[in-house]
Amino acid sequence: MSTLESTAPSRATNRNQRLWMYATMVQSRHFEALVKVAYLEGKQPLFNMAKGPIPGEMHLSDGQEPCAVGVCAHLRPGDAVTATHRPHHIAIAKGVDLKAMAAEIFGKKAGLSGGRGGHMHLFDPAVNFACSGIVAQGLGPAVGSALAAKLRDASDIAVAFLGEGAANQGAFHEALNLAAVWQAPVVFVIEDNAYGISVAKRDCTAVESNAIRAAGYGMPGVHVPGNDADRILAAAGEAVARARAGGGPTLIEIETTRLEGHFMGDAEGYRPAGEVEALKARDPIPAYRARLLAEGFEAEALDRAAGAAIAEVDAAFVFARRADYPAPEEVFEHVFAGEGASQ
Amino acid sequence: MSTLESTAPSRATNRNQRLWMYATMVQSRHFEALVKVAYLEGKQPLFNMAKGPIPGEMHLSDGQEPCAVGVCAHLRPGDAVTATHRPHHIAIAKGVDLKAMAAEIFGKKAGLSGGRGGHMHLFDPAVNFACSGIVAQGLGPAVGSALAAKLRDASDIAVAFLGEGAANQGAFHEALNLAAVWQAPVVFVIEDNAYGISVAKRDCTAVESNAIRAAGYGMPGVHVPGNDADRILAAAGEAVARARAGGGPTLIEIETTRLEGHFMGDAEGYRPAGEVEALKARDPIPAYRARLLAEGFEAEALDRAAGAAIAEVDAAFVFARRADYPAPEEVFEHVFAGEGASQ
Amino acid sequence: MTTATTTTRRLTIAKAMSEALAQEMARDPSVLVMGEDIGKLGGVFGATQGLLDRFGPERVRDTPISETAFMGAAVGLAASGMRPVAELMFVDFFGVCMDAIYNLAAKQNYFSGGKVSCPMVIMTSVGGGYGDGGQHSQCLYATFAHLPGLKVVIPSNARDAKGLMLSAIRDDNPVVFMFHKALQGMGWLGTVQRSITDVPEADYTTPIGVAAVVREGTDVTLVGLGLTVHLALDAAAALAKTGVSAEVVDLRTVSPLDRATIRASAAKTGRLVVIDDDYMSFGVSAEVIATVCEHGGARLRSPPMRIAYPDIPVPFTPVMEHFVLPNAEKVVAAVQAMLEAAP
Amino acid sequence: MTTATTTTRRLTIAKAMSEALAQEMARDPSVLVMGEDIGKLGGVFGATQGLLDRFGPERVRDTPISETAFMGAAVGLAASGMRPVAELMFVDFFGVCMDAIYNLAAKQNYFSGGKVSCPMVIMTSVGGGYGDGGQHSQCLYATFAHLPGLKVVIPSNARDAKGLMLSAIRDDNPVVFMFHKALQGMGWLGTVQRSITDVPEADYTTPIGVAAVVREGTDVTLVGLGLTVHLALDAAAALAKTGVSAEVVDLRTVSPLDRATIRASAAKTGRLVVIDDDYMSFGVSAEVIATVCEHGGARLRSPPMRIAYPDIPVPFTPVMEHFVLPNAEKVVAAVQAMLEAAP
Ligand SMILES: Cc1ncc(C[n+]2csc(CCOP(=O)(O)OP(=O)(O)O)c2C)c(N)n1
Ligand SMILES: Cc1ncc(C[n+]2csc(CCOP(=O)(O)OP(=O)(O)O)c2C)c(N)n1
Ligand SMILES: [Mg+2]
Ligand SMILES: [Mg+2]
Repeated sequence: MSTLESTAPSRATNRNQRLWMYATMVQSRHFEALVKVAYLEGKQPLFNMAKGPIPGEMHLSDGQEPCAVGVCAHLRPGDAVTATHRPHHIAIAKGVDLKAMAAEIFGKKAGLSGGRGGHMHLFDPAVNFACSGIVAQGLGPAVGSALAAKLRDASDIAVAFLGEGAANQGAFHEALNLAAVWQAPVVFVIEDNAYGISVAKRDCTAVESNAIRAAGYGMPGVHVPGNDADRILAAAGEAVARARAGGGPTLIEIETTRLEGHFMGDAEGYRPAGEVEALKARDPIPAYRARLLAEGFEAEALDRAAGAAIAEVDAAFVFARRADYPAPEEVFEHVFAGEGASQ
Repeated sequence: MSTLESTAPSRATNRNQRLWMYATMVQSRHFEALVKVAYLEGKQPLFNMAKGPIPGEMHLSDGQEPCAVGVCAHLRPGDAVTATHRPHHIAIAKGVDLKAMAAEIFGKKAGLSGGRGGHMHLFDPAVNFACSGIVAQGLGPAVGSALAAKLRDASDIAVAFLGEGAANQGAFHEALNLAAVWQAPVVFVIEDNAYGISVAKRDCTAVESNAIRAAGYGMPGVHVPGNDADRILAAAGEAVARARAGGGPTLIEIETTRLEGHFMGDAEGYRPAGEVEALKARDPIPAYRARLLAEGFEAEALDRAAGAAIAEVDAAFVFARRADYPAPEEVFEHVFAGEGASQ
Repeated sequence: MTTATTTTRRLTIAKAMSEALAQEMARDPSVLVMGEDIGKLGGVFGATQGLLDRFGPERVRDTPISETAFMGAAVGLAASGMRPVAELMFVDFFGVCMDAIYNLAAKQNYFSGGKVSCPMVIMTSVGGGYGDGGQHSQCLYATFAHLPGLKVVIPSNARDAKGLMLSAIRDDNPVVFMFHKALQGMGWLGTVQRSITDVPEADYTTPIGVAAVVREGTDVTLVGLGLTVHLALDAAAALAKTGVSAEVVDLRTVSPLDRATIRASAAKTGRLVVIDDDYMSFGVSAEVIATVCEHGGARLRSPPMRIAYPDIPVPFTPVMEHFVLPNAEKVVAAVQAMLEAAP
Repeated sequence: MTTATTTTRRLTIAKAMSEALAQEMARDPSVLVMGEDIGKLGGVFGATQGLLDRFGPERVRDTPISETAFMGAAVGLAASGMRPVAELMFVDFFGVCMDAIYNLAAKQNYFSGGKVSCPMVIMTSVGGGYGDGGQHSQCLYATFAHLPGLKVVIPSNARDAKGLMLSAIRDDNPVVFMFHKALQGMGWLGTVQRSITDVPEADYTTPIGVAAVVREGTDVTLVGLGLTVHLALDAAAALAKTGVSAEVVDLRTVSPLDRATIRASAAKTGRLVVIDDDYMSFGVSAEVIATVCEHGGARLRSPPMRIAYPDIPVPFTPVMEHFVLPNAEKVVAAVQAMLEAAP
């Protein structure tokens, strides 16, 4: 099968879906904004990553929201999603509980896993969401979840998100081949933000678009330019429908933009001068808003939806900040399922 | 770049080269015949793999000789070759010392590594030959050897052999991409014998020909049908010349045949009835002999070359059988380079 | 532990494993088996014999040579309510897929705060002694036992093999089931006859995490696992002839380690010899010795000893390999030296 | 060991590493560096700062996220006369490329009977304590030390870091150079100030395989490595105030382990506490204890103790993580308990 350039209509038909996409992008961006604020608190001296209410690495998703909403617009709670070290936008679009997610990022007892996981390890079985900090290692589990759905004759599917840098990892190749051999209902979604940490895609990937690699697995490969939620919606819609209908896996590569550093604290010296400014000028959220307005959406409707989304985030952060830390001894719980604490 | 069907002339021009190819195929087959005899000695009771003069697994290459000679005909001692768990034919075509190789397989002190390696771990730095028992793990080292040649501005290249089953391993993907990004002078040669142990290619590989996967790395992919030494010679010639000229890597997939079991002792219950017989009827060595005769080679010349090649093998086995075992204490030598024995 | 009905059937470990798998697949539709050559071939080491015929290709899946993908898929299946059993053909291959095992499977329950368990079994062959060379003869018990979140079992006989396999499948956590090639009962590998035992046809479990005193004694404790239990039993029989009474502990599980049984036996006999065919340093023997010697352990009359495979790759040639493998004579000599030094 | 000229320059471990690399690259054209983000970015942990500018992209190679391929390539480069230094960004990622490390690099010299050595360095960051979660905070010393054919070093300070790096590059064998994030001297990670030391500008080596007594004492031996050396030193200082004289041993190398120094110190003080931030079981602490307690070791006055990270995944939230990490207070308490039980 050959690579397809996404030729989706730029004008989607479902009004509610697009309103949801807009509001969810705003929600995700606002979530990251509050993470940023909290993360920077107390990082003393000298930006010490160990300090403050949110320690450790922090990978923000600003600019990549269209990928999350365009794909997740098609998903149901029963569909599994595996995300990466940069998971917030996807988690939010998949419907992960915002309060528990925020609390997890703050390391609180009320967090998704009681503070054991942190921002790279968000698990919410209520909506079948998981993520992993090892590049490309979410792909195998997605194929497994997809097979499980197929074996129980459900129409559930799985979606694995990955970065364009992850497409050079062996797990990518193995998982795509396995998915194709099993005809598993899974969609592989590459968020191509042009960098893996500091290394530009063109310096480490032998082809311009990873979509072409789909041919090596006999599956459709779709390239979606423009970081455009509507085009992503359309491309993902086809892939999801194919998977649900038993038509097997699809590979989608989306051109998107990383508006922040790889992680917080990244000096970004590897970026050409002016790149970030240029990317910010093409920020997909205001652009989407402008398009919706141009198509006749009322500003008030947009603001109302966005406002509600933002309020949810605010409430989640209030909840997370006020929540209690776990007792230290709880560290020994859940090492093994169905057993007490380990020591 | 698109996949190329090898359109090589079936009639190569270099007489000596083809005589060498014929004789070397005969030599390889005779080597395996003597391995078989020795391997079966003393495998008592009940085919106990631990017993006899050659213990352990034994992977024979009968039927795959055209791949080895067609590729190695273009290689010089300075070119590196990494082979697999099924390495004899390639080692022989690359010019590995026959006596030391046979002695290694018998576990003798005069073996390539004094009996430490065995049949899956043949190293002969004189001709830059190495192999590994882990599927697809020879590819990374081949890329490294190729880069080393490039860095020292030599026209040496590297060739990595692998099975069609190995093309589903992550290392394959990573190594091809890395070779392409580095424009390393390396040729990847897949010997497609249709099986990885008992699993048929069609049951585990999402595409019919792995040559198509080359497009995912922006490198030429060539499919060579027919298990035909001359066509392989031509396809490999182009790839080797490209690599030597700085044109980067190539992927070649050769349709070949495994005339024996995966390893000795394999009951081959997974093969369709009659398959082995049909394959043996298309044995590439008599076919090649017939072609050469038809093209005017004299039977006597062929027999002379083959006879000499066989005599070399016979001498190597006499040497290997007569050679001494190492002293047990030598087991502690060579764990680390430049140091005495470890304990 | 369910008490089993008596029977006089004698099975090999291979047959005991496949019987356990078949019984559990019949009982629990969520169990499925996958790996390389586990279908048509019935497993290179016979652990899945008859399963494909009985349960069909949906539940008995021959995979591509893609350990990363299928181990990852097992994690996704386990997260989705299935109970996959995945075979890693040789433990030596762990290096191509360890991330999925130790960073995904082993940590899923913890990262999710107990919300997403990972009930899966990884069965894998270990051990050398039959001349298969350094990439097919390793044990690596400690490699797995060192990493939290995994349970690791290794049966020394068929009865335990069936009971441990049923426990492993029913456990809600990832269990690494290591079976030793020298005990597997495949004719072509040679088999320690004592590993072939009576095996109840009924359903029964052998508890994970519980060692067994397989021979009682008063003068010295010999601790072994898998194959080395048999070396210890042979040594104990030889020592008995010289009036020395050796107690033999079969660890059965290395993680979690049954420290109480080890300490109790060491306290009783006052002497400790550990026998391990894995690499010595940072291995099982050190952990057992530390368990006994450390604060809270047991008092010994003599310094403990370890007889383990040395810190060198496994050589191919039998004269070297058997020189360094542990055996009963080395155990007897160690015990005698210990008794002479401090009677 | 070359004796170094005195200097008062104080460097971080990161700077000491990059200085060693730069000096050796200038001296030896066969040295090259590769890994993810080691070029333009200078290494996520600063170990390759300035190298790209000085030595250019041929010798300082940013790689794709393809650890299997580039570790394998390093093996091929090493076999071809180069001395590659490859960075595995976090040791936690070993699972995606361990085969190339432990089955290729570690065994090449042995499998080739000493004919093909493997001079390469794998440098990798270890350790937690800064809230980076369970896939970015592990130590895994024992995972590497257990496998033969690798040397494994871990410096506790900048002076040793430079000397060990120069030794590692010049060693004809694969050396795993583990640097602890809490000692690296990157402002954003927080750094134990004692790790920042004077570092001679001159060329000097610190021998691999030799531990250092970094504080002399008479009552108890505290054994540490990397970060835990500083915990031991802090504990020793606190104990000194209570009249207890603690000797501190910095292992510096875990493979090969300097058993003589460990035993000599333990024999001298008669008491042993091992401090390790890797998982406890089957770890460094057990090996050190076994080394002292086993036959041929040393006599102790009290049972030894180990203070190690428990056998659980590393939690994200600091209240849990710091509860389980070793620290100086735990060491002091252990020593006091030991002295109380047997003064
Ligand atoms: C196997 C592995 N190698 C390296 C890393 C370190 N790492 C974390 S994120 C990252 C870059 C990933 O790039 P990409 O896949 O493009 O995702 P992005 O960060 O751009 O979202 C790297 C190298 C890792 N986590 N896992
Ligand atoms: C990583 C890894 N997985 C599995 C194996 C076991 N194994 C050895 S050879 C083989 C089949 C290889 O098939 P292919 O690559 O087609 O080579 P062929 O044997 O046909 O020459 C397998 C699965 C291995 N050696 N390494
Ligand atoms: Mg990216
Ligand atoms: Mg094959």
